[in-house]
Amino acid sequence: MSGVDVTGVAKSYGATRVLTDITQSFESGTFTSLLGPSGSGKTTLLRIVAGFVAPDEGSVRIAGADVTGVPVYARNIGMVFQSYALFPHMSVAANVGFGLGRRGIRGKAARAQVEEALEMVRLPGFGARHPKQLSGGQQQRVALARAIVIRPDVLLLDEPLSALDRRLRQEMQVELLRIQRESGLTTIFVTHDQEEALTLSDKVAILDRGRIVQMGRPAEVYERPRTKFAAEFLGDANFLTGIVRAGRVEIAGAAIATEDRLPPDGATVTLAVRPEKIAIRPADAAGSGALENSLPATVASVIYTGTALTYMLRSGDLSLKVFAQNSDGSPLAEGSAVVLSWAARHSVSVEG
Amino acid sequence: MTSLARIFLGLVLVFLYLPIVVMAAMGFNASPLYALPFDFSTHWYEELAGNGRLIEAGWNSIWLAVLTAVIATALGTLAALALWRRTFRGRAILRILLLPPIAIPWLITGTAMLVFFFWTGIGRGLHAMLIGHVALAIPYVVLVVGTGLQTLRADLEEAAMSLGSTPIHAFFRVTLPLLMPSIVGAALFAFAVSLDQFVISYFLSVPGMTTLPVEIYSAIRKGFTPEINAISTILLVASMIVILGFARFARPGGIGERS
Amino acid sequence: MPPEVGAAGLPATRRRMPPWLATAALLLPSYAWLTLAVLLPLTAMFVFSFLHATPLGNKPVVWTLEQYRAFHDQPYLLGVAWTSLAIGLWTTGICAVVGFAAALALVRATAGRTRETLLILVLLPFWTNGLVRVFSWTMVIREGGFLDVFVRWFWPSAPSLGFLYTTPAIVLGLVHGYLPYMVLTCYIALLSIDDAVIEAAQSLGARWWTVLFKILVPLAAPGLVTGAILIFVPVIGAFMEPRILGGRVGVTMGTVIEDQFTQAFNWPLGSALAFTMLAVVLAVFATFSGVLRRSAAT
Amino acid sequence: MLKLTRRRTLALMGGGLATLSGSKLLVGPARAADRITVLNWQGYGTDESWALEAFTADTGIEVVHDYFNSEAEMLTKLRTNPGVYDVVLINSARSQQAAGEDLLTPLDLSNFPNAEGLAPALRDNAYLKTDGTLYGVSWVWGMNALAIRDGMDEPESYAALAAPEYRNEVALFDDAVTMIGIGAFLSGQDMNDPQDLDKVAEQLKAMKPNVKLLWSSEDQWNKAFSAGEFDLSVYWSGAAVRSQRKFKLPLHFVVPKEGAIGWLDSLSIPATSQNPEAAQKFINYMIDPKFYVEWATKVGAPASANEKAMEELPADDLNREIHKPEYIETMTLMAPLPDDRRTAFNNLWQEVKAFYAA
Repeated sequence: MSGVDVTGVAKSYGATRVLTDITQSFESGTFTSLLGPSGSGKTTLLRIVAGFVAPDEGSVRIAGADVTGVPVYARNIGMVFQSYALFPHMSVAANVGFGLGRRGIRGKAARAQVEEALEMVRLPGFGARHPKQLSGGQQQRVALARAIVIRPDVLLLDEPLSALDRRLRQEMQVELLRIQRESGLTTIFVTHDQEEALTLSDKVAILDRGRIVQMGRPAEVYERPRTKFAAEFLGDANFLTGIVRAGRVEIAGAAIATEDRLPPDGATVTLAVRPEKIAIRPADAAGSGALENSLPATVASVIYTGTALTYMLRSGDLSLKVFAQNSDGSPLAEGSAVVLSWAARHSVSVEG
Repeated sequence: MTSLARIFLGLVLVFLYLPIVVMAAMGFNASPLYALPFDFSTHWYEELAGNGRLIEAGWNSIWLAVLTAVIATALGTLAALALWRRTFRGRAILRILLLPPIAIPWLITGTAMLVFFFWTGIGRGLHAMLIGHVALAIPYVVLVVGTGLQTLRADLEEAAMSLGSTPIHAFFRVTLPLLMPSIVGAALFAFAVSLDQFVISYFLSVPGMTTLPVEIYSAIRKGFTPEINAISTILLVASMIVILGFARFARPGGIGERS
Repeated sequence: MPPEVGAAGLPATRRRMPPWLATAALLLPSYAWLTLAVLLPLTAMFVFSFLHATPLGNKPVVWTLEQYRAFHDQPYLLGVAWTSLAIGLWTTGICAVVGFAAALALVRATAGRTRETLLILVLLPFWTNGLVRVFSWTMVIREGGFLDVFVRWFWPSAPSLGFLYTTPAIVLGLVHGYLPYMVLTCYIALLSIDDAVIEAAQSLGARWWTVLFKILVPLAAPGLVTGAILIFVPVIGAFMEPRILGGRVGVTMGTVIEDQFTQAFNWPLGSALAFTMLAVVLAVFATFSGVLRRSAAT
Repeated sequence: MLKLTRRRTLALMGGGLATLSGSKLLVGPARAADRITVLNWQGYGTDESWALEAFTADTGIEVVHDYFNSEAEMLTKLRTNPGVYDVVLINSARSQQAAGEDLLTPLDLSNFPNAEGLAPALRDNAYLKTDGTLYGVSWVWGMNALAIRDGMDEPESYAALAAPEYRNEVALFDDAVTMIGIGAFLSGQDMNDPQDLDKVAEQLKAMKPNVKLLWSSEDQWNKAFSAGEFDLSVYWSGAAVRSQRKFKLPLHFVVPKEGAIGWLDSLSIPATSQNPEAAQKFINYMIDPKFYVEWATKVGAPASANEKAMEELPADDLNREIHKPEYIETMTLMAPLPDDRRTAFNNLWQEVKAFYAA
């Protein structure tokens, strides 16, 4: 069963096109991240699902029912805002119980559910306090409790962790995941933090200029990016553009192998290779013949970060980046000649 | 730091009340020319008690101010919501249109109203004064409530709606309580604008139906007696008692808190 | 009758009011009222400003732009305008500093009932007649007035500190009359400031002036701007305070305009001056708010 | 009290609603047949409560007042409130203007029995007539000249206003016509039609070091004088009597050698008056010597236009001492001014004030 279905949704503000023909299913019970730079339309999409923004075209279904024309307040959603948006004039319990009251649940039943929700976010007994008396992380949990206590059909999170400091953010990521798993709510999470998206999500959707360019499991999207943008936005990538010749791609004099299907000879293609997938060795060292691709290069610079090394290299006109483990404690010197090698399956063909 | 702040507040209050104390004291000074040295007398209060015209003008002023405050605050708050919570074409112009009633000297506005009300048949009288006072107070209310709205986060209303509140429910449960300090402040201003308004009242009042400021304004010509100090003092003390009493017994958080 | 109930016990979907209609419904009462009572009459005055003479009585209607040449034909008006502008800036500036500080003190150093009571005490002087207040000031600051009496209690041979009939006297009266606006608007703006923000800044090692100028002043900016509008704009046109407290020096745009309406019965010139002044005030605020927005954005 | 206030609230609200819906109900106070409305300066004779009580007791006519703060405003009120006023006070310099705009009713002096005592020069004054028809009953007259603090030398000329011995001790009347008139006297010109305004300006600007304040109301004058703000001032003759008698202020009124600026106030009946008969009775009462004597001795008044009334004052009365009968012939009355001259006067006075302030 589908949690949320978005079909053919488009939205413009004046002449600016914010979303273009979005069609996507968010499966029931899954945690999906909408990931993209600012201006990519991810927040607009979330607000269309919530009902704060009406799409120009297309429809939105939540739990099987078409809600396109239904206002926010009749949609049964739960939402956590970037700044939490706790009602400052109400106690924590009144905040959490607010949505229950709107659903006709009051009195003892409401109190029990509020306490249960507060326990779930590990703030039992905080009901009588006021939001002002809570820390940022605690306010975050109250906002979450307020959104889940009403058992919404979908839980919408609008960059809820961005206002927290790094340590607290990591802690809350764990909490969020636990609570989502326990409650089993269909969750849509907007973020511009790729690490957060990868850590939390069942599915990641990458948005670029108003389109979803790729959606899938985090590993799938990371390992097999479909576009240059996806490869670049989620992690780092080297892009090698060349011409197809006999099932390989000719780049800087080398013929690069890939396992992806290639267009016919003569076509131009771009391959993405993740920097950590490339092995580096001095040109005069013995080769490891196991890897299909190899490319001679020169070290342009080295960035030393303790556990790892980042090499910036040049091979002909090409600039490349390689991440290497700092395993022997002596990085290769700048200007030294090296050979780069990687497996054919790590050359991923991407769209421009 | 806190005690320094309190001392500063105290000094501000001394500054604000210095002429008020002088005003009250002069109501008890025998000299009709406010001359010193001070010579205690309740003469002016006795005179006032027999001055039905001044007392009636005082009552007129109070009723006019109360009605002005109620109407202007209600209308102005609605307009502020539109001007600071909604986007629409012409918003900037509508905001600018609030300024002429404040910027154009009241004398001109009053003259303009007199002529215009004469042309349109609205005429003069308490009803005309009410129309004028409300119109003058609305810009103040809109600007004060607008300030409150600007500093009040919009996502609170969205949060309420995401939890099932209709816009109207969200307004009454979330926006209105949080906006209360601004609304109460705006109402106090609207009240003051009306209570202190002499120019427009002066043009729009009819013989025998005036307000206190009109009486005072007319009196500048000929005898601004300490009776005026007496009635001003009574008015101030009465409003102090009423409003501080109200603050005492109203539910907490009316104007002082936003949490 | 039970309310209609939609999915999951939520209110049923009714057809949404189109947004423009809701906006119009919110605006209409105020603007209809304003239009009828102020804007249309002022439009009539604006039209009058293009006439040769006041259009009452059996005067022929002659259209002219001569009233708007007043600053050219009567160059001394430029000096008067400058005086008014200076008085307006001084008054607004002093109100901004004192009012902001008082609002800050209210918000940060008091709470609950005390705060409520103090705020009301700040606003209450507003409820007394402006004219009476100004007259009271004359009694305080004139030679041999209360100020002198008070000082001579401690130092019998003190020279007179009276400064009635000077520009500072005008500014004093105006500050007294308009200060509560600034206190209230700043107070409203400062109320929304979270303790956490200030604590966070202090925990990051911010000194008090950093907190003041980087956090409190920008956050209170909407209040300062509204306060400045509510003060600067009417002060430019004020005439009671200059006339009563200024004596010989109390000649401002406000008194000149007043004279045109009362003594000279020259409404066209009076309104031309007033609308010119309005244009200048709007220009000042357009520039000022542009600068402010830019500085707030950085 | 409660009942009254509730009714007033309802009237206010009802009035607001009625106006909004375009109805003209409830506009203006109800008018009774035996009630008249007088438009005048506040505290200027017609609103003395003892006089009104006597008048109402005599005639059964109730008198209500509305006030103006400038002559221009008086004219505006007349124009924009047809039917509201029954008696209006008009300075003779403005009578022709008002009559020319058809704001006034022609008067027949035979309807005013007390008019027989009026000084002929005032009664038949040309300024009160338009095309030979009378529009105003001359009521009181007075002079604008100088007032000086007791114990100081009497100034012989208006030149004292610029004399160094009064440095920072002078108050001027904030009125264009009066001040231009003084400037005209000092430069030897006709006060009603000075040909050389530059010379007038020169004379007035020379007073700058002496000028402490510009007064615009008697009340302001009294308070400032009693506080010792100034010693020499341009002042009204009638006000000088009141200041001395009522407030015991140490001053005396001086008419310098250049003469005084005279004025004549008359009472007229607006063309739209609903009750001209009652208005006539009231005006007749106002020129009754009995009323005048009481007003002048109890309160202090300008000079009555009624010679009989002046004669009934005690011989040593301050008012009689100041308003000598010969002044009626010698003083120059303020004349009706054409619009452009009035504008020129106002602009000049505005410029002089700006010069004082700078």
